[in-house]
Amino acid sequence: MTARVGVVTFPGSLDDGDAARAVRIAGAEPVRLWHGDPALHGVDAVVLPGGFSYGDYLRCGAIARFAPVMESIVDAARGGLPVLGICNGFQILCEAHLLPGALTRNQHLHFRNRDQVLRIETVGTAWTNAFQPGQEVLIPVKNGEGCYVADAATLDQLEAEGRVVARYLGGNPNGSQRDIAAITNEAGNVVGIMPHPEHAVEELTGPSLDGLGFFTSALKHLVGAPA
Amino acid sequence: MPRVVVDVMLKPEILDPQGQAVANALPRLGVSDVASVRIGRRIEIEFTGEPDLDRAREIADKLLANPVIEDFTVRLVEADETAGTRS
Amino acid sequence: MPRVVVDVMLKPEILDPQGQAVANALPRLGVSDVASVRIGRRIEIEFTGEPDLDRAREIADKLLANPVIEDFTVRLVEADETAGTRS
Amino acid sequence: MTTHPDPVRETPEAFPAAAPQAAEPDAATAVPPTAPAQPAPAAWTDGVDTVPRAAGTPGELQPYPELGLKDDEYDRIRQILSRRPTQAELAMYSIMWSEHCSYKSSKVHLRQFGEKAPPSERLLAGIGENAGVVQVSDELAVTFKVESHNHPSFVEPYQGAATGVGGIVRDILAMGARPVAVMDPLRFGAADHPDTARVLTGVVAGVGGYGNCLGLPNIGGELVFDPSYQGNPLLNALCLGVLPVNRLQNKAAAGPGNVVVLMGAKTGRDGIGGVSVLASATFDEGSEERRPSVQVGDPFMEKLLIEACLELYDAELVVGIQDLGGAGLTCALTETAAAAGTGMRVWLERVPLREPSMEPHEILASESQERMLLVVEPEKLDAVLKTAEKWGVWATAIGEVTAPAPDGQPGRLVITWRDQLVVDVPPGSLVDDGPVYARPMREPADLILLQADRAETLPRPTDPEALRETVLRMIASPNLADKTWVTEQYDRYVLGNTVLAQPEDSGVIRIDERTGLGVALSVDGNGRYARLDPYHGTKLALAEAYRNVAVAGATPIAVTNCLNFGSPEDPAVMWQFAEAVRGLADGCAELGIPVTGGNVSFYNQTGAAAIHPTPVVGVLGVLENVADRVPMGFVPRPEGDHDHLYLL
Ligand SMILES: Nc1ncnc2c1ncn2[C@@H]1O[C@H](COP(=O)(O)OP(=O)(O)O)[C@@H](O)[C@H]1O
Repeated sequence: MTARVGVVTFPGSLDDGDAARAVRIAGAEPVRLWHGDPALHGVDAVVLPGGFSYGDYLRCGAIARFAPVMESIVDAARGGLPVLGICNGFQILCEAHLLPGALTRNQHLHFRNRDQVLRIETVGTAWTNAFQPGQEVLIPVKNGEGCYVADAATLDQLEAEGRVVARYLGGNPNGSQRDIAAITNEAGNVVGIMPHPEHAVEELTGPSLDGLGFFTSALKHLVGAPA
Repeated sequence: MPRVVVDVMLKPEILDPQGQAVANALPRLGVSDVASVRIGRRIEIEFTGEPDLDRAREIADKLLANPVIEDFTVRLVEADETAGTRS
Repeated sequence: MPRVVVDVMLKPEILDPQGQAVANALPRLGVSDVASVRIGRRIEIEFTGEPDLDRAREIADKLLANPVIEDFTVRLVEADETAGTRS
Repeated sequence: MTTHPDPVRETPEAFPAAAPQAAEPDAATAVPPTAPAQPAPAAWTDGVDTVPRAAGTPGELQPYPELGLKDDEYDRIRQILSRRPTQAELAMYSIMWSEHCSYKSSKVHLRQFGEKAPPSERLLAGIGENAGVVQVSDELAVTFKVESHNHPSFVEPYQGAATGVGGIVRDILAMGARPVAVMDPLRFGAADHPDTARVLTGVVAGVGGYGNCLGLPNIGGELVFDPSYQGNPLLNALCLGVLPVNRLQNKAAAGPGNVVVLMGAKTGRDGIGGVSVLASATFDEGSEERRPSVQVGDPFMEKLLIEACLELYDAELVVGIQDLGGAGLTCALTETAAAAGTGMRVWLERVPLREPSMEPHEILASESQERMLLVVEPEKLDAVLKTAEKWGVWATAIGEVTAPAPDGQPGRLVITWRDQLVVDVPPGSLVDDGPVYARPMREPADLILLQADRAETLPRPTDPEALRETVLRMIASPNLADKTWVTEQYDRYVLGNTVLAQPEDSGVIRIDERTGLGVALSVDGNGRYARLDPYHGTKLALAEAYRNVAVAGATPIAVTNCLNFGSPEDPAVMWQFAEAVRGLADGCAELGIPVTGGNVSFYNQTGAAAIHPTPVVGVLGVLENVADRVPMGFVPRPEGDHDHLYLL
């Protein structure tokens, strides 16, 4: 059975097609989910893609959090559904309180797009189990509001519980606290990542194939998980 | 110490996509009695000495507001209206 | 018709790079007596009927401010403090 | 028609096959002299100037010179209408007959692009359409075009650049294509001038911001500093779109009885600019500050508009479509009707307004962004409105297509405002019958001197120290420096089909994932060369873009261009322009590829000083398989077999 991975389209989503492509290349079947439809159509995992949901003029992810599909996703995520939020998806997960902290304007105040080295800090999540601990990967980063902030206690807790999933190496592109590029929830099924693994899945169009690991991890996780 | 607050808003006839996006989202929160939302910037300036309204006005004009599309007002506020206090 | 104004500011302990950028630019304008600049959002809400502070507070809490990083205040203002009037 | 409200910009809308004989304005056909002017009445009964009223007050003074119309042009309008125009009609003629829309100074020259063009079987739509369309496989075609938004980008750099991108994207969308990439040739004043910091940062943020919100990868552009652009920077924006061949759209408002639908943002007082004199010259005092000349873009709305339009195309729900740009509703209504020879009946009060106090001429002249005009069969109207609702964009039926006259003459455009007749014109008179000028041309007086100062006479570095100095100076030149500060602010990855982007010689986009089919694009220009010799300078720009595409491994097949010049009323500028056009047309003929579209931007000057003549040329090439693209770096081979170097 091929896993079915939902990819949500909000009005203003941009990387939804790319996320669906990555899911396909990883060997799963992408299922397009619509923001206004609460049904999850029996998917085994969900990707919240990058872009500007609802324009994000107010605060990234603030409005998307109230989309009908999000209510279902929040419930399902609490029940263990693997959810990956990429860039805007990460912002939405924070706004929806599935992940702690917030993403704020890049410290240098510019949108920045570059190929970024990350270190995978934990392989104990549904989206990183295909990596080696400490593995360095090369993935595009592109955001204007990617600076991760949380209070010191939250940051300490994330570190202590091994919930920092990836860190920026070789230069922090947005000023994120403690160079955080990705975090996970306590259960390890929900991951938010600022860089774009879906843009590193094909030799022709990406700086590497390192992004595939995130998607194959989910498949591995699903096979291992009790049905 | 009182601060100077500069409120910068888009001129009324200029399209405000931010405010519009928020207004459009409200019905989903069950709010239906809002006629319009406009979003601007609020800037709090703290001076080292006495707050200086004229100086603040000059800063607003040169740096904080874009006179082509925005208007601003400058005023003194006591500490209790400023941020950090939550109503 | 009076409006409700929601002021949203970053919490004092959260770094405000935009405010800092403005503060850093001031000496170049010959301004040296500013201690700090903080930049937030000012949201003006017009209701179809009577302005409703409680409703505005609810909107602010759910949508306009992110409690993880921001504080807000809600207040009624008369038309003359709102945008469009230039001081 | 163009989507850019740049007052100094036009679109090659009509290069009529049988163009009227080029003539100086005063040589226009006999026109009855204007009746002696009488002052306008203090106040009109209800504030609206109607057609019956215009017929009854033939001598009323109208502010046509303030709207940029010459005496003879105004007389010509009166002749066409057999009365004076209403306020709304005057606004419409002043817009459509502006340099920007009518191409009155450039038309006679641009004709060469068609005349000298080699025959091309690939060309599905050419000059005169919103953008040229070239077929690249049995099923797929691509469309691309570059336009300017120079003046607004100086006044308000962020919004000017943002709406510049938004405008060209709608041109591409109107052809039936999904926009898939953008490029941005930029020119600024001296890098160390304080105002450059304002303009450059704003323009780059605007290009990036709008493009990023639409999800369009930026795959290249140019960044050039030169003092000649200090008071007049250039923001040119190129957009590439892809469409299935059978999804090609056109703008003709065909089929009497069909419904005219306005879709997208509400209409506000954006960029009304010169038309505001109509109000201020009459009764509406103190309204000046309500009239911004700056348009503010809403890229989120545009993203929704794109998705909604593509869904309409795929469901075959529209008969015709046109984007609204610099000339707003006026242009969209007249061009769609004129293209079909039909008439149109419009109820102007149905247009959704951002500001309820707007008057008919303001609604017709508004440059509000993110709007499209659709022509829809009545039985499909519901489906169209549903699609719009799904994507959260406004869509409103504002009128209907009417039949041509019984004698076969084109129909009329009839517009009412709350039951008052405010416009009754032949649409073709606005679109095709505008003035055409053969402006005087003269070689710039200083050209001989400039050309005499040849590169050969420059001192050469003669010892290692001087050579070192020279190299250091060149490395320090902003024009040769790394462009990363700019290009990092653009998303080049979105859509997942970017095969090459900055810093490569050309951008390469995969357009068919199954076959690997792709296109390469490069935009180039060199104002300094064009200043020295506009004919050869333009050919060089073409050759550079052609080479950039070729070295990426693609076969060049089509050309677009944006001609940025000073005032056409300056004979020296007009000469530069004519030479540049001749150079591009000749170059294209020699290389065997057609110009498929472009844009002219005149009046790029500060006072009497024009910018360097800056023709920007875009060349598009095809790669059967993007896997065969040639990047500019050397490829290390695992076998240790190294690349050979050749200098051609
Ligand atoms: N304004 C811009 N927007 C996007 N890309 C740009 C811009 N300016 C320059 N570039 C890109 O940067 C790279 C280097 O530019 P340039 O040095 O002008 O190249 P070349 O000299 O080879 O033409 C090219 O890939 C070009 O497309």
